[in-house]
Amino acid sequence: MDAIIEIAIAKYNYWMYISLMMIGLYAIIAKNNFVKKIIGMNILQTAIILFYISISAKRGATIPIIRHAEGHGHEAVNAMEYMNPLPHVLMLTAIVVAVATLGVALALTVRLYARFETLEEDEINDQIREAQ
Amino acid sequence: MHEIYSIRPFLAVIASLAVTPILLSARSPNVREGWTFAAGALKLGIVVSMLPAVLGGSVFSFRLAEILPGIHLAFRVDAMGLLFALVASTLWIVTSAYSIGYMRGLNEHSQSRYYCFFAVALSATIGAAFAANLVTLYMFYEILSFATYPLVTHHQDEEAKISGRKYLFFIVGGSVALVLPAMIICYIKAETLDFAPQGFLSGHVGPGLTTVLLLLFVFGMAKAALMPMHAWLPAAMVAPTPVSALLHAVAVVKVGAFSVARILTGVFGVDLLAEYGLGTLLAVLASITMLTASFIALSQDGLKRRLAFSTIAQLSYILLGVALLTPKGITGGLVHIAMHAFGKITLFFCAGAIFVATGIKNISEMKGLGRRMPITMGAFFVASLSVIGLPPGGGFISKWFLVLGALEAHELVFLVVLLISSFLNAAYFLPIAYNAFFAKPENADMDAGFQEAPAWCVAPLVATTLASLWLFFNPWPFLDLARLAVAQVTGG
Amino acid sequence: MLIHAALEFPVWGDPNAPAHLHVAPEYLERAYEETATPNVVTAILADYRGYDTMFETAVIFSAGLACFFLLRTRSRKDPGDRFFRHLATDMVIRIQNPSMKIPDTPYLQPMDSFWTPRSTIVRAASRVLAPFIQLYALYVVAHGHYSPGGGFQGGVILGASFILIALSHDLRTCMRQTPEKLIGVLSPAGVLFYAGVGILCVLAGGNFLDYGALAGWFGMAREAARSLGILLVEMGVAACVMATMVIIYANLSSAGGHRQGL
Amino acid sequence: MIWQLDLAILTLVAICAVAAITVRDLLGAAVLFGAYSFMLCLLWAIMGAVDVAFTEASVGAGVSTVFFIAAVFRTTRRTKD
Amino acid sequence: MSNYPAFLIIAPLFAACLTATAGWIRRSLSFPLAVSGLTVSFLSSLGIAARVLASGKFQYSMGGWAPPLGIVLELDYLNTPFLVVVSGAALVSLIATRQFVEKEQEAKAPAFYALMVLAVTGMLGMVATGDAFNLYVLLEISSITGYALVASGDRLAPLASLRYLLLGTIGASFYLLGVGLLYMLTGTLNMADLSRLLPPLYGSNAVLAAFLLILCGIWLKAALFPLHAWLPGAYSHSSHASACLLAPLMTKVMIYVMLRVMLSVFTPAYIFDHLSLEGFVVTLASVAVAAGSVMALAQRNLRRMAVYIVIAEVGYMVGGAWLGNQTGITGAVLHALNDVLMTLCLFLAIAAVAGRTETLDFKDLNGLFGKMPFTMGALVLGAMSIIGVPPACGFFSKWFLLQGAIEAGRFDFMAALLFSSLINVVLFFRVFEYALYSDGHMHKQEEHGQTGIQEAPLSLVISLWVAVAGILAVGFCSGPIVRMFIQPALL
Repeated sequence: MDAIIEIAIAKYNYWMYISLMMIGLYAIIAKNNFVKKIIGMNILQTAIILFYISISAKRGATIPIIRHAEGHGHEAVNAMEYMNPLPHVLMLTAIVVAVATLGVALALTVRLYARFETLEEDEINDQIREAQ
Repeated sequence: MHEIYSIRPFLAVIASLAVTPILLSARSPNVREGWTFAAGALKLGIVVSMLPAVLGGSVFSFRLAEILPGIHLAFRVDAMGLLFALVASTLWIVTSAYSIGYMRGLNEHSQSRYYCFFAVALSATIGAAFAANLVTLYMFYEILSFATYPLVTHHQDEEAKISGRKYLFFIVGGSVALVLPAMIICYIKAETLDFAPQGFLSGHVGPGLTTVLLLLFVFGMAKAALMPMHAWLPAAMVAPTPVSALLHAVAVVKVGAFSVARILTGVFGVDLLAEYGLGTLLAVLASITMLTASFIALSQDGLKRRLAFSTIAQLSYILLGVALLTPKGITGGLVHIAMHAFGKITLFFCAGAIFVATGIKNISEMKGLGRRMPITMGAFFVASLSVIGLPPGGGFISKWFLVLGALEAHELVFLVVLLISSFLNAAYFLPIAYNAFFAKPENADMDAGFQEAPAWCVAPLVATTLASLWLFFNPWPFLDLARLAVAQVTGG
Repeated sequence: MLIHAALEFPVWGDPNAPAHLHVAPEYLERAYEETATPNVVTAILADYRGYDTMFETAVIFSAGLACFFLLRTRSRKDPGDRFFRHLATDMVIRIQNPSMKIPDTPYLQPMDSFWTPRSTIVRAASRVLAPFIQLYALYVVAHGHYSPGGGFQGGVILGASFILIALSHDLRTCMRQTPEKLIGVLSPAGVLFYAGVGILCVLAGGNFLDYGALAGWFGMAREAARSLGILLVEMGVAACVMATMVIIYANLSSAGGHRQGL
Repeated sequence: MIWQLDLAILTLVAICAVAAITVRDLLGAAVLFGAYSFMLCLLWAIMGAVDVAFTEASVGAGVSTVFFIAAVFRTTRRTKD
Repeated sequence: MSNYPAFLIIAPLFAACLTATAGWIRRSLSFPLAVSGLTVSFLSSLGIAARVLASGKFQYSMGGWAPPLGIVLELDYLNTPFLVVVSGAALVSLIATRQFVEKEQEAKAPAFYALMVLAVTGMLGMVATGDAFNLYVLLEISSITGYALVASGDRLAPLASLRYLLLGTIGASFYLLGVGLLYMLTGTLNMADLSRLLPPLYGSNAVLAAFLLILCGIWLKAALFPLHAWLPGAYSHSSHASACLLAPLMTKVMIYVMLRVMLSVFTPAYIFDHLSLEGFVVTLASVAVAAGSVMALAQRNLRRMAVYIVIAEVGYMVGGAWLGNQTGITGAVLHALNDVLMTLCLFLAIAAVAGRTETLDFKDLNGLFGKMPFTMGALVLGAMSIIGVPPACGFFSKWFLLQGAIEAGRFDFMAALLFSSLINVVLFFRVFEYALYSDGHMHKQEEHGQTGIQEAPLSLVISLWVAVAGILAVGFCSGPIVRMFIQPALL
């Protein structure tokens, strides 16, 4: 039991990203409204960001900005003192990609609304079926 | 065996293909047909130019491109291939002349397309004849299938549509579903697909697999029209008669029979087949087809349909000859390719000439026709003799060798089958000629006097008739080629 | 499945997890020496993985382009009435005839159809704030070497300042400050600038995006040249991101018409 | 890094996420999504990813939310779920 | 010049930006700019191919940073043929579809060109890159532009595009998560480095999860059968120009990515020895092939039919790659290359037909052989390749797939392939029948084909025949391609 609790606590970030991911996937698949789906999509993406940031965390480390700036440049930098910067970099990119996707998705939603006057998937399907 | 590396086989294949753009874009029919003849003459010239060397025992070969690792798109001209190519390219010229008469006589539509696909089909035929390996053979076989489709459906009516579907179903279905896997299995087992004179499979496969492969090949090559894969042939008779004549008496079906012969000898090898006793199996299949088709032919009233079933039966002669696995039998089978071609094409020419001149398609309406069209019906009679296998028709030579082959193999059953079948042939051909000349016409306007088909139609059929007769007296070079081929495949 | 896999993850925050042991320390230890940039994230972003970042900018650019492409309409068919405010009398004029030509006078100000009275305080405040936000954004861009920030953040903030104006005033005001043509050119220009810096490096004899190669031209140390290169590409990024944010906002909020925003 | 704070914010994040996809008003959903992004931004900051936090604040909580609101204004607030 | 690997990707990026800029300044410049960008890219891909042939594989380090730190372009035997084919096909389809773009998009044509070129940039980048995360970024570029391109079609296109976007984002997210797992376990993102560091971890569930996530993501993007839901709508409602660009390239590039992940990140040793998924995947692929074919059979519209053929073809490649032997993978690689050309030819022909007839329902195709002989001729040759008739290239890849299936003893896959070939015969000859038979015996007047011909625009017809020439050329050179590129790549 203790072991389980320990695992649960030691890795709660990972549990959290999995649950966020599931929330996002659920929203994309099960929600009927396209804006909701898009929100779900964003939640999915941020869940992955959470995962990456969790990777980069290091106990007892600080933010990855080298402290002793000018003058001490040749002093060896102890990597253990700093967080892992690479996932941060990757996630900057991922956030930007997410906002780009969001922009396109919302643009499509606006187009969709102009055409169907609704954002509910089932209503749109009905309209298509009626048109045929 | 002396091998000559030369581009000539490739040129022979490409000759008719190269003129297709000209055919398509030609402004006037005369230019178009002129080019057709030019290509035909060129092709025949190239083929004939290889004849002396091949008769001297040499082999021409040419490699075009490596299409699969270790497998080239390659041509190899040996006696067997040259025999077939010679038949096909000779008859193309004749058929072209006939086509002019037929197509103009009936004022058919889309003639450019017709000549164009005809040329493509011929290229594919020669390609199949000269193929050096299974993949090349398969490639030309498939090209031939698809090039013939527009010819079969030339009339573009409902009947042509249905026939076209049937044609595709059997031909393409057979080659894709049966031949392709068989080919790949061969490749996996033997790691080569180049035809060897005595086969390349021996030592790589057991009896069970050999049987399976054999069946896949002979049924998959549906152009050989072995029952039950024959159904496309009568259906394909909706095509214009020159198409039926050249393609369904010579090019297409003979490609089927030739391919099977080539596979039996070049892939399996005579010895392997004999070892597992598979020749008999094939011979039985061929015999069944032969007899059944002959009986069906008896009951057909449409002249072209009767000819079609006759073709099915005759193709099985070729297969039977090869399946006997004796030198005489194989010789007979191969010579039959040529002999039957000359005979059957004449018969088709006659059928077309009758149709052009009078519009008659059915045998029952042909009574007394001999008085109106004596040349045509005379030619019909002589060609029937050849196909039945009676002297002075060229067909006698090949049947003679088949009978000898059956005796040589001590298979009296097949001898009997051959004789019955010949009798049936006589039974369904001779009455036509008899009725044409001696029966009273049912209505008076049959006696309208001399009314032959156009000269463009008659001249070719006379030519092929004479060729048929001439081949009886002098079967050179076909017999020599066949003997040479047999010597190569049996290692004798 | 994911949970199952998670059981084998290294414990969270473990400094000895493999992720921290392979490449990351090298970045941390070498970044400052090689690029003279204390903010390792910026150094990696714009230099070590600059190729990534260039495409990230291209993603933003393509998103802007996509929004423009999807939504922008130039069709003159108006939904109907147009509203104008007569500035002298503060009266609202509604014009129903769409074909009627409106004289371009300074007295008539076009208005949105779902016009709501706006708070003067908000308008004034955002008017005043906007330049400061923009200044701050430029600082963020330029100071990305030393503190959190860089091209993206700066660009977004810069874009946000224009969006703020669009929100507090209206879209037309915003579009007057940033004409569509300008931002339309600026957005690809940012990417071009980035890629151009890369090509300069090629011309200077290095690999693509190898800022160190520029050292010879500018007569400075390699690290300094790298630092400069980072700054240059961050500027490209900022320009692209700023323009794209405005494009996306303008098209989204007006459904492509650019007539009236929120 | 204080793990209690971390855990608390994570819980808030999850709550915001669930709320954003369940609330029956798209404008509300958009605003809740903004809140969600802001919580994440805090979370990143706590976890030491300052650059990411900065970006998330400006992009996620700022611009994304504005985009959402703009889109919802241009379309409809109505939703069935 | 040792920098042409960079120009391969930078040239189209540059060109896209310039095209978009030109849209605001001088519209007439935008198309030449786009074409020149892709031309430079195509030429550099040829340069790369020459260099790979001459001296083997090489790397190009972006920013001059050595692999684990920086991003490298890996140019080896596997991806050079893809680079050549992808850039060539993109160039052809860009030139071919100009008329459509100018007509349909009017003022927004420059933006459309820019999007097309950007999409190609993304694809080329994905093929060339040697970095797992970089691949994600490039994937997103081609996806985002792809969504926009897809949305530019008929009235249902935005809906199809939005569905594509949602599913595509799930796919990309899965891929990203998988890469994250790999990073967590190894600490690197470089593919070569990953394959070096992974073997000790092969037993781990996390590696398995990473593999499966990446694979699912790729399959979603590649539209493997149960995950194909986005594809039919996206490619049948989009404008012809975008269908001609995306349909040939997108799924094939994703297949390449799958092969890359299978061969270069994980190893065949891991996939086939440690996991025993191949049975399941090949069965899935067989089902995909059969289902794609059957669904294509149910369509009454040329374009929708072609779309389902694409789905079946994806099954071919996935199945081949998972047969677990050299031959199968060779077949998959070759088929991916061939399929680019075949699908390009097919969709260009469809676009050409649609440009004249407006509708693509079978019943409206009557008499097309008479009306547009060159287009239909090209369609016939493309169809021959898809059916698998030698010497068109489709035959040879099918050959390897079948051979691989037999060697692996997967007769279900073999049966599916043969079944699909036969269905393809039915599919295409049904079309040809409609096109051959005209209602009112028009052909009587069209004797010798002078009157009534209304062929597609010249640029389109020429491009179409360039694609056909490609099909035949690749067919004739299958042997050297396999020997010089694919076999060394699999060693």
